[in-house]
Amino acid sequence: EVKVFAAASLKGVLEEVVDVYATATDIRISYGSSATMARQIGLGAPADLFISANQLWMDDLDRKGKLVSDSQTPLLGNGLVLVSGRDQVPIEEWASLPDRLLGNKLVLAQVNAVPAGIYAKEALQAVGVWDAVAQNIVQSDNVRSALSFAATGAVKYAVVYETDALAEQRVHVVGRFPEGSHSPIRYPAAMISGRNNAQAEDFLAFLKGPIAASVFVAHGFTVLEDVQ
Amino acid sequence: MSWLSETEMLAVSLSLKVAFWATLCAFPIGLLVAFVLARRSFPGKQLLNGLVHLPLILPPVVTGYILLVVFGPLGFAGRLLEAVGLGVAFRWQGAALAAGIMGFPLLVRALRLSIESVDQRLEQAAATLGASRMWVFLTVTLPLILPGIITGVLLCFAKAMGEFGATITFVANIPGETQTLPSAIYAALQVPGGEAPAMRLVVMSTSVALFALFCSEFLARRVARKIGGEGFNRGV
Amino acid sequence: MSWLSETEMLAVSLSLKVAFWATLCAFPIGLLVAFVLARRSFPGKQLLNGLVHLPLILPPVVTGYILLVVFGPLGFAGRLLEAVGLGVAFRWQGAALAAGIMGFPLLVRALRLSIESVDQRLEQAAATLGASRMWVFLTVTLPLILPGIITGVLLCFAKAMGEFGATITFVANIPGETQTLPSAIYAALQVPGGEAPAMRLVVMSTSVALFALFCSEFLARRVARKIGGEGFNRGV
Amino acid sequence: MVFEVELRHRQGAFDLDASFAAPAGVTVLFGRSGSGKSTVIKSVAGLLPPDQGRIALGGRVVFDRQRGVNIPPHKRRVGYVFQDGLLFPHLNVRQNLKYGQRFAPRHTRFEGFDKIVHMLGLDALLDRFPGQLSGGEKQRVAIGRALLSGPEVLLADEPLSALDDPRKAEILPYFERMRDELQIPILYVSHSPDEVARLATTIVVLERGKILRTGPADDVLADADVTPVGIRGAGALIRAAVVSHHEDGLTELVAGGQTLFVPKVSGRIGAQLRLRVAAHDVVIALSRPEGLSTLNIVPAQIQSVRAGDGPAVLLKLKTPAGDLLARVTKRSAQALALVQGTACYAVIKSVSIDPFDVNVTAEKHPLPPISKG
Amino acid sequence: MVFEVELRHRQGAFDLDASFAAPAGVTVLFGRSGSGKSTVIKSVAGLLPPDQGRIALGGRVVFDRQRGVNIPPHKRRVGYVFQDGLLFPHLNVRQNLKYGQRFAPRHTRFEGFDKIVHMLGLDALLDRFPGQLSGGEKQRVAIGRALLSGPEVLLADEPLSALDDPRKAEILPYFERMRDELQIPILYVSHSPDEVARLATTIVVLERGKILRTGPADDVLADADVTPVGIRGAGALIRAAVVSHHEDGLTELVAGGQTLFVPKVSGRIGAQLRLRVAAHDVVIALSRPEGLSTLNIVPAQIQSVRAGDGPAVLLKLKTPAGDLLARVTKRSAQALALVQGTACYAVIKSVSIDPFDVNVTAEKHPLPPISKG
Ligand SMILES: Nc1ncnc2c1ncn2[C@@H]1O[C@H](COP(=O)(O)OP(=O)(O)OP(=O)(O)O)[C@@H](O)[C@H]1O
Ligand SMILES: Nc1ncnc2c1ncn2[C@@H]1O[C@H](COP(=O)(O)OP(=O)(O)OP(=O)(O)O)[C@@H](O)[C@H]1O
Ligand code: MOO
Ligand SMILES: [Mg+2]
Ligand SMILES: [Mg+2]
Repeated sequence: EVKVFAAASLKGVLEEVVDVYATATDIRISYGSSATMARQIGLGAPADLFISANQLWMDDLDRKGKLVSDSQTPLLGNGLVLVSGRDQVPIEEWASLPDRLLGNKLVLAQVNAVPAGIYAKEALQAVGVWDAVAQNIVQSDNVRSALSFAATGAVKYAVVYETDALAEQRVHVVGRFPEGSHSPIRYPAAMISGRNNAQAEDFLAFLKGPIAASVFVAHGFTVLEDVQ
Repeated sequence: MSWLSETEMLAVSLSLKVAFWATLCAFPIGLLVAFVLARRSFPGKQLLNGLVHLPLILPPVVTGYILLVVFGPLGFAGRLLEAVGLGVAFRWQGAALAAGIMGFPLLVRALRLSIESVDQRLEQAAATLGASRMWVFLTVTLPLILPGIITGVLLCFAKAMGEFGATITFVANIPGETQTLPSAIYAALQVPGGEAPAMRLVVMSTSVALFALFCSEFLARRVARKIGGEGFNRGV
Repeated sequence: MSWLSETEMLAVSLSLKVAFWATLCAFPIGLLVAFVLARRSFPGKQLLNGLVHLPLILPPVVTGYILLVVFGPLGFAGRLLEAVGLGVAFRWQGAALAAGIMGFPLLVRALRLSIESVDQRLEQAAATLGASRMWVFLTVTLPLILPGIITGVLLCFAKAMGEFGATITFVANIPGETQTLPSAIYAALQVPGGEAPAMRLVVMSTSVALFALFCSEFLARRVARKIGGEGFNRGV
Repeated sequence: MVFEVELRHRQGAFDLDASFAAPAGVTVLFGRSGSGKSTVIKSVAGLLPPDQGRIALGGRVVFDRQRGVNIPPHKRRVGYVFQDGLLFPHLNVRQNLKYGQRFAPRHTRFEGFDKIVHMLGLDALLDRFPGQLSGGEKQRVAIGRALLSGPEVLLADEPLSALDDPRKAEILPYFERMRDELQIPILYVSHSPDEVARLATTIVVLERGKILRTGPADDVLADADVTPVGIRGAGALIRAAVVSHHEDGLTELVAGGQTLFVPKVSGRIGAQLRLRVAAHDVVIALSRPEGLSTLNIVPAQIQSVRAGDGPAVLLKLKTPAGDLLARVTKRSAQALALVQGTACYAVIKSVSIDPFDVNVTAEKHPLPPISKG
Repeated sequence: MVFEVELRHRQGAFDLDASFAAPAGVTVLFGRSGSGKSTVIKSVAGLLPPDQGRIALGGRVVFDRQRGVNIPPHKRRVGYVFQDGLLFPHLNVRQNLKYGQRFAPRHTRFEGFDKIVHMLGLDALLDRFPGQLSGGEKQRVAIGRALLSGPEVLLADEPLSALDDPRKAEILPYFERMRDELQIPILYVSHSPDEVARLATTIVVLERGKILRTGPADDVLADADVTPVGIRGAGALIRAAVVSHHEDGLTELVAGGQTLFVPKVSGRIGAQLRLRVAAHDVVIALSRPEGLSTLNIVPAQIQSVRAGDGPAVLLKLKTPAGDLLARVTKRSAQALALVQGTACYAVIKSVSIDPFDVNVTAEKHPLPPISKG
């Protein structure tokens, strides 16, 4: 049996990966916000493997000695896009975004807390429209609910991960933020110290392997083993 | 309170405003519903009863989602309200709506419990003295259920102060507009080492709620002293 | 129920188990606390009162965090319980603990409201007939507060069925172990387009809670019919 | 007829079937525990809509099942004194008393708050809450509360049963004055023969939900056949006028030319009185007795002799002062050969006439005044 | 002394300061509304710990402020009949009645459930809930409930005030039998002279929280100075034995060699009775009267003549049958020259003796039996 604590936004793809992981091992994945899970692991949660959506928390655990040394891998990468449920016209110039908004709202994940929000703020600043759109910004507790606002049409635009945009049929990608406009989006994975679960090591290896990679790519993730 | 940042101060005052209006608006409706549930029987009573309890039963996120679909900018009720200038979507009024709805079952339950324990013969006595239904309600029923009102309002207010899931799902989190204390606390907790600022906010929100609680206790005791004495027993 | 996946079925049965045990364990403690708050005065009463209300006042995530710190594998109480084989951390028992604590203020408030409305002279009548305090409590007080018990237990059970924030923060979201219905709903909602499976679960959890609600209403009405009649008024 | 009541109602195993009509004055519902008195009075108040029937108060139909009339209680303008007080626990005595005043139509509103408070001995209690009152005090407040709501009809369900005799004696006159001065019709439930004799204009006797007898108080009380108030309570009412108040504490009355002495009563000279002479307080003598400590000796003729189960016979006497009832043992009746037509003397001890049982029915200047309008 | 009560208690503006001791039998607390009767009885029951004082029941100290003794109510073994019933609303009549039975120590437990139910006329009500009972029915259940808890001491706070006369007459004997057969001491609050006269062994008269008079019932009732039951209630108790029951419904008694006839009473031949003769029912004659419908004529000598405010004087008479009180007008007293020492006749109408006021004090085989132990 392997207990995995994984960022909630990975639920869809990890389920498929587990499906193709054809061993007798019982993989149990607890999904939640990276912050919650990192805290739980810090306080002794029985997790074998942690896949975070947030580098900060992984580093935090590392500092506390909760990770098996050198087991941390930047498993996946992702892109950042502007989506809309109502507007299909691709954006040509980021500078035109304030005009496109025209009293409509733009939803981000919380910009001071959630990684997706932090990336979004960086990106909007980088493309030089942050100040112009700040009045129209709505923040949601996480990126999934930002997506949901756009998908239901409650908010016209949302900044979400590329993978989310791909999975949600009701939204269209209006614009794609340039690679360098925000810190790299990373999903690091690591073994938790003191567990010594060989099956977990095996599963992590599988995640890093080609079969899993094809699933990840199919969902829009970038596979990052080569980074190291 | 210089140890709270400006955004945090905003969150505190917003939370108070939201909880206050949520409770204030929920109260008369809750009273009516509680009265009807306690005293009348009519077809669809169980439906109404179920509806009232729904926010307690549903995960808050789901309640928020339903609110978004109904009262959101594209929702049926939302567009109607917007048209008459009472739009709530992404406004603090929306946060109050969400908070009020989440507190509603707690309010109604407490009121109903009190109404059911009122000796209806006292109301009849008032009627024979010439008091109309409304007047009986105001001068006899209402004072007699005061302990229930205090409990219900308190529960509703506390819930409104602490409500997070439905609020953020419905009106998101716009600092100064819809960022209530719990949203701020949530945000703070997302960052490693955010426990300290979060705890400051927790202490803040807890003090407010505990203050309300103690006030209500004090009030309730005064009421009880007045009504009570019930003959000989208090001292035993 | 073939339309629920195995994990989902697990979540349903786990939620029922958690809510059941949470309510069952909270009830006697809640009754004691409600009784003490309603009837006794002692130094520190307001402290106890505040403590009871804390889970209502605090954002659930904070409650969950506190539980994690205290009852977690590294927490003081957690290590103690673990030592005697009663560890709750990241077990369903922990989910029950979280759910019970979140429902506790609702339970206590309803019980207390009822206890306060009992005519203490009836208890005195029982005492003069030879009944000891305990017996008076069991045969007079308890039956008289039955409506409050029903309300309190119902609120507590419903809250326990719907509790999410504290539970996921305390015991995480491990399928088959700590993944309750609301956690499963949360997880389902994380997948884009996950609204449909989430709604199935919502319908499931709502039906269970509404069923409990209707049972309690039915029970309450039977009790009321028995006690009631209060002379002449029911027909008016 | 002020009260027109026709009721059929079933509750549990109890069947009520009561119809009666009663003029102004006090209509006493008399009957033992569980006979349905409270059920009738609640129906009149509108607190219990009966299964069948019709109720009119002073010609105003307040309930008619067939025509679907059912005036709500607060529009019936009935003052109700409940069997168990039912004070508002959250209001103090003053507030309880004033509760109904606001609804009293101006022209029927009592101005006499202070007087009623004083009369009921409530002065010192005004700031108390009901929880701090003794049983009797509570009931006095309940009476005051109903009086002050300025009702057109007063309903009283055993209002005095929690009171001691001196209080009863103090409060009873107020019911009489409601009846006589304010002309407020009263429907009064009682199982006390004293109260019945004292107050009743009309008596309605209930037994197990059926009406056993109804009629003017004089008739019902003087009817040797029906002794609704129990055999001990049998007695007749006679009418007399005040002649003078003597220094030794006696009041001289005249009834049909016969002088009667009774313990001092409050009526002015010339005032009309009603007094009740209990059957067991009348002694029969064949010749005018001498050397007896009894002041009232009235010539009489026996109209009827009625024997019951007990050791006594009830004699109906025709006297110049009015009809009287006398209760003597069968043994005495035989020994003295008392039969219909026997001429004899009715001997009535002055002190036997209960001040309760003397009732001023008409007097010009009542004191203290209760003003109406 | 069974009851030893010493109380000082202040509630609101009311000050209670009452000490009395009373032997077995019925101790009646008598006083008007608000005089503190309920406060005393609650203190004895343990429902209201008085500010100061000491209470012992049959030598058992249940409360002593100084020594810090305060036995809780359920260990005091007192049966309490409340002024307002206080039935358990969630239990039906049967369950209410049986509530206390379980706590009755086996040796004091009544076996007479059915009999008490029957006697109190509750057979048809056993499955009802208190909400479905009339006022009197409730009180009957409350009495039954207390009786069935097998108390060592019975406390009753105006238990009969909600009952009609026939019911009172039915239930009063049970209090007597509790007193006489079961030897259960009873502390009884009442403001009814009838009940006082009928039941009291000892009388404690309360006024505004102070004790006005306390002593054996015979003394207090025969004391022309204190007429605790109100002037109308003055009367003396005489002791007599049953001689025979006559066919015409009279019972022949003998008291101090004097024959007296009273309406049939239930005592067997030879049984000792106590009867109360009301002062206003005694007529004084200077010579033995003839041709009078009155059977009981007893030679008497006037011991004292006491005039009060009213029109009457109270005569204390010495007769072979025992001391009597007679109440006559001043006018008659003067006319007949009644002074201390005057020899005269006391004329007592048979039918004037209330069956209420005859009281079998000792009899071998009571029926229906209440078994104890
Ligand atoms: N809710 C009820 N359900 C069934 N029976 C009832 C109900 N209320 C009263 N009764 C019965 O109806 C009858 C009449 O009751 P009611 O209260 O009118 O009597 P009452 O004459 O006022 O007696 P009391 O002098 O004891 O007050 C009683 O026999 C009682 O048992
Ligand atoms: N809780 C209280 N606070 C203040 N005063 C009280 C309280 N309870 C009773 N009293 C007062 O104490 C006095 C005695 O009351 P108690 O009930 O003993 O009278 P009682 O003799 O039983 O009268 P009743 O015959 O009317 O029942 C009354 O004057 C009453 O007003
Ligand atoms: O129902 Mo919650 O978990 O208090 O937002
Ligand atoms: Mg009644
Ligand atoms: Mg009393």
